[in-house]
Amino acid sequence: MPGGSREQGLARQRRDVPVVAFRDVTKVYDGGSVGLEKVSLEIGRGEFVFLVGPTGCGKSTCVRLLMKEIDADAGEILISGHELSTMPRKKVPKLRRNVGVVFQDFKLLPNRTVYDNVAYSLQVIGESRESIRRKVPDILRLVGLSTKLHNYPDQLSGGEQQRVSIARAFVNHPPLLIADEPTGNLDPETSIGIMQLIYRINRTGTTVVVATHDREMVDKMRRRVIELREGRLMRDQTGGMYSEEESTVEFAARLRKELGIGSDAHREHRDHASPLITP
Amino acid sequence: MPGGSREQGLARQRRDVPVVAFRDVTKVYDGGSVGLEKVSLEIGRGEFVFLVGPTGCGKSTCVRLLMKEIDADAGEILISGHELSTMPRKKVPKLRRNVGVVFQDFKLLPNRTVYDNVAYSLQVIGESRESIRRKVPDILRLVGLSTKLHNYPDQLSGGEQQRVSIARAFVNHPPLLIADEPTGNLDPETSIGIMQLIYRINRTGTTVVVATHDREMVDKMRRRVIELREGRLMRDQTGGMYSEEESTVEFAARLRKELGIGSDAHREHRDHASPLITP
Amino acid sequence: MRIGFFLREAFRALSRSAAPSLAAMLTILITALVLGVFIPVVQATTGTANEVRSRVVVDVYVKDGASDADKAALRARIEQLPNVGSLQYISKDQALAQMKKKNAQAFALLGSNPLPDSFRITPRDPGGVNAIADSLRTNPPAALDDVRNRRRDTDRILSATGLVKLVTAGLAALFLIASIALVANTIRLSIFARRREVEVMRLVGATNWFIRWPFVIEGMLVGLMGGTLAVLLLLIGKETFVDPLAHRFALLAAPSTISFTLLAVLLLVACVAVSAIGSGVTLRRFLRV
Amino acid sequence: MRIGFFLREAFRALSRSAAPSLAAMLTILITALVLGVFIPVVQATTGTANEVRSRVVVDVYVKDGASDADKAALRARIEQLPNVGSLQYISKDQALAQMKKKNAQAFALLGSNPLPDSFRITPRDPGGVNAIADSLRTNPPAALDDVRNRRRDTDRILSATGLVKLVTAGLAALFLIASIALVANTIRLSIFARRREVEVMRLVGATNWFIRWPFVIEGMLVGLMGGTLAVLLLLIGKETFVDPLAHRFALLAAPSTISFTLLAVLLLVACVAVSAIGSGVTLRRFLRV
Ligand SMILES: Nc1ncnc2c1ncn2[C@@H]1O[C@H](COP(=O)(O)OP(=O)(O)OP(=O)(O)O)[C@@H](O)[C@H]1O
Ligand SMILES: Nc1ncnc2c1ncn2[C@@H]1O[C@H](COP(=O)(O)OP(=O)(O)OP(=O)(O)O)[C@@H](O)[C@H]1O
Ligand SMILES: [Mg+2]
Ligand SMILES: [Mg+2]
Repeated sequence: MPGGSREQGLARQRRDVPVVAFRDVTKVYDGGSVGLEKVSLEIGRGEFVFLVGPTGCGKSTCVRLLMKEIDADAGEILISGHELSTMPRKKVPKLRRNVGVVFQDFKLLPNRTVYDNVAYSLQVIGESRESIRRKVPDILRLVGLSTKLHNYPDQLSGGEQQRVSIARAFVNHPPLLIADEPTGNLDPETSIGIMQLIYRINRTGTTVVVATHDREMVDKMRRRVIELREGRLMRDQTGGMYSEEESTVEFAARLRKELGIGSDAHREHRDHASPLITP
Repeated sequence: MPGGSREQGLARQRRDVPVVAFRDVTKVYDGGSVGLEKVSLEIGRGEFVFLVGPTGCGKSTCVRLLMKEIDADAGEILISGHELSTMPRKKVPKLRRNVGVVFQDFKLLPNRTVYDNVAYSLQVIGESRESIRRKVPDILRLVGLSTKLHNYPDQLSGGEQQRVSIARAFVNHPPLLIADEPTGNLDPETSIGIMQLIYRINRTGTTVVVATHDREMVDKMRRRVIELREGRLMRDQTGGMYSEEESTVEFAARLRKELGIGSDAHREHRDHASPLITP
Repeated sequence: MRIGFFLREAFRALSRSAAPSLAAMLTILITALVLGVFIPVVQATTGTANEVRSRVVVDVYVKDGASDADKAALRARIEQLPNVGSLQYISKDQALAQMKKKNAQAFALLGSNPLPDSFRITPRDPGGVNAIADSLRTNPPAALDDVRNRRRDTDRILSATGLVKLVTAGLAALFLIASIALVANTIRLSIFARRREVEVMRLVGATNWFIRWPFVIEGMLVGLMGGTLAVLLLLIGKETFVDPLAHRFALLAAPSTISFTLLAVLLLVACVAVSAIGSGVTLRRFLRV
Repeated sequence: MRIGFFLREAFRALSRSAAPSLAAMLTILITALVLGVFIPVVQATTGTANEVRSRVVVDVYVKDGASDADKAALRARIEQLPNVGSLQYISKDQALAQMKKKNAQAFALLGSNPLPDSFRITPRDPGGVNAIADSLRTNPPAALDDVRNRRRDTDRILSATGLVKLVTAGLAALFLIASIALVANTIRLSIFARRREVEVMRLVGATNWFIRWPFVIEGMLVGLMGGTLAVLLLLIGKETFVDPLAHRFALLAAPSTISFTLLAVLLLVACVAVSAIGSGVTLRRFLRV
């Protein structure tokens, strides 16, 4: 299948169809744990949404439902107007190719190098070898892993594994990008780099959902925030105070300033150290 | 082996022998990645130490070396005066029982429930069934998992798995506790609860090493900070500004105040939300 | 391009997750080896049993002094019978010559020839030998003196060879089924060891066949390697043990067995097929994510 | 308390990681079944071959009109020979009676008895039968007329039964080794599928034996279950197929085979032992964390 037709698959939809729509979605796991309870929400094309909430509130459940990894017990989930519960098994791979996911537990293929893990995402959509050879090193350079191309996942640090997972989700430019705790194992400087990358991707028109605990990042990014608590939707607020036209460089600079982190590693080291040296 | 003799194993050492001592430790992985390079440091009995640094700087390598999961290429590592490189293979289990570790990737046993995962730590040291039945629910209540006793790891959220790993490391009260990114998957409120727990454990005399990216937490805790960068020791500073006699309640209150988080979940929700409502 | 990709994937799996593939290969190697030894043995045994059965005969003694017309009638009657394979006329002189050869001493002093002329019937199906005798005994032709089918000996031969054939056929069936089950079982387990990988592939958007092809190709490679090794070992065994022994046991009529080439080809095809199909089918269970 | 813990652990593993254990059990079941069928067949075959070999004899004919002293000397000479199992004297009258029974027609008209007295030697080791004949032929005693060991027949019998014994022994050895290898291989793979678990246990401070015992006990349970199922299937097969057939083939001298109880016990012990030892040994590789 040629690379172009994928994007069209969703783009063909009417402009005003939300990319993601939950209608009274309920998911109760075997054993009675509540994953989600009557959650309704809509995410429009090109939006940047944070999904927050305490641990165990149902963020990853949302992600798994969107991937059709699990099915909802009640309610409807629509992706670009397609009902997931009635979607035939055969169409699921196509859905998943259109949704890039950074998994909370990375889900890397243990028998493949960093390079091959990322390349796999392109191979499943039938990308040509040349295009893979061009794109993969690019994205790995972006997440700062160009020196670890030929390492296997068990030869990487936690943060490096997380960045491989991020690269894999980004590499085929899916129209919907979901990141489950994408910076949980990253230091602040790298986190900002990753958020900058996600922001840039969002600015190219990709819809982005980020589930996170990084309260500070959420506050500073000033984007729409959806808060869950014990499976229920508690809050759905649009920050509204950011200029839509902020460039990625401006964005990163503002974040760095607001989080008090220097723009290069060395400065950051000193800045980071300071609060402990002088009270 | 009775429960008491374990602690004595380390306690028998002279008081002034550091619990952990690195002497010019170098670890280069196959493939040339530098894990640690000529790192020397000492951690005394009862200390509370943060291990910080950007992703891939060697924090987990330190943890793995301390567990003798891997061996150093050069230099000496001593735990309570025992050289690890010359330690016979047969004594390794005893070492590991005396070092509680929260692994960055949790390392739970997939075929055991939460309860059994934690109980295993006590079973290996030959604890009696009654004592296990008493201690395990206790510690699981402390980390907030009393309702998930009989879930298997793959039926838990990321944060819940992390807390099981924490409970398992704590449950047998090891004289040395190492936590590798123990709050990476936890929301701020739960993180504070966990740090409070670690602080409490530290106050009972346990030496604690916490590897983390949570810069804010590190700043606010005002404890000794060891910073690594590309495998080299960059900084080894004692905060020095905290009162040694701060109680755990005072400690938690201060943390909450400084991090701007309410002490109960509901308040936290409002506080957390405010920056987005009113600029 | 796709096939190249699948092949590369299969080789990667072979070299990286070597332990499960190796285990599958070992199982294939062993079962192919056992079958490769067993198949010729079964054939030889069955062949020998059949050869022994073909020695079962019915002797029809002709009345002393029967007319040529009566003899011809007897012959015609015999030839009419169903299940008559071949018919041989043995004159009394021939019979005596045979007897003398078998037991010179006993017949050395004999003045006259006490033996009658006879017909020797070799039945087409040895199992029906008694029926031939019985049918001649009821309503006997004029020239017929006696029918001898050595019922006790015949029954024992038929019984013994029948048992041998039954047991070898049973064993062969059991081994064949057991081999397939063992190989399938090991392949199942070797794929089970990699089920997480398959689940992740599904989550990244791979279609079932995109995941399956490399596994099937890997299965074929594993089968091919296991089978080839087995054939090589069989060849070595044949050259070093069987061929010298065959010389030693040259006195025996060697029943014809399958040619080594055919056996090798059969084994290889079976190994590759079972292994590939096993891989493809087993995967189904883990593709339902 | 420890043993209780280990047992509980083993049962937990059996019920939670059922797939690998089940695969191991299936392999044990199948190989035990095949062995359980094959062992009695091997025994019966070898028994039959031995029985046939025991029919190999040497006939020593006594010169007509030899004196009693000479006969006694001949007997003494024979009894001195090594490898003489039993010795039977057959007078010329007994010989004729036997012949008449075998071939009434040929001997019916005989006036005088042309047969000599003879000794029939049954050798202890049938393989040495030609040596007996040769040793009597060189430097023959006075009463000796002729030595007959039907060299051609004897050679063929010895050759055939020797081949049969060799082949069955070879097959039995091959199957035994193959069975053990197959079971060990599957157990290896089934533990491989759980190596991460073992590594974590090591990291939490479990000693090697603390980890190993539950696996060994699980191996024993798996072996016991697989073996028991195999024995049950064998019993069913025996009752429904072999016993009715035995009736049908009753004409044959059934060579004595191992009693079913002994076979069952042997199989069970082997299954449990191989499985438990296999588990324990395989673990070693994953205990080096
Ligand atoms: N497979 C499962 N079986 C049973 N319960 C489950 C399963 N998966 C998740 N749960 C429960 O559902 C609830 C929501 O889980 P979920 O993974 O969505 O949380 P989360 O918001 O991602 O938390 P975290 O921030 O810790 O990752 C939790 O209480 C969890 O225990
Ligand atoms: N088994 C291995 N083989 C080769 N290189 C390795 C291996 N394990 C770790 N490394 C490399 O060693 C370096 C240090 O890794 P380590 O896991 O100690 O980092 P870390 O400080 O824990 O990082 P993070 O915060 O991301 O977890 C990294 O560059 C990593 O790629
Ligand atoms: Mg989650
Ligand atoms: Mg780490």
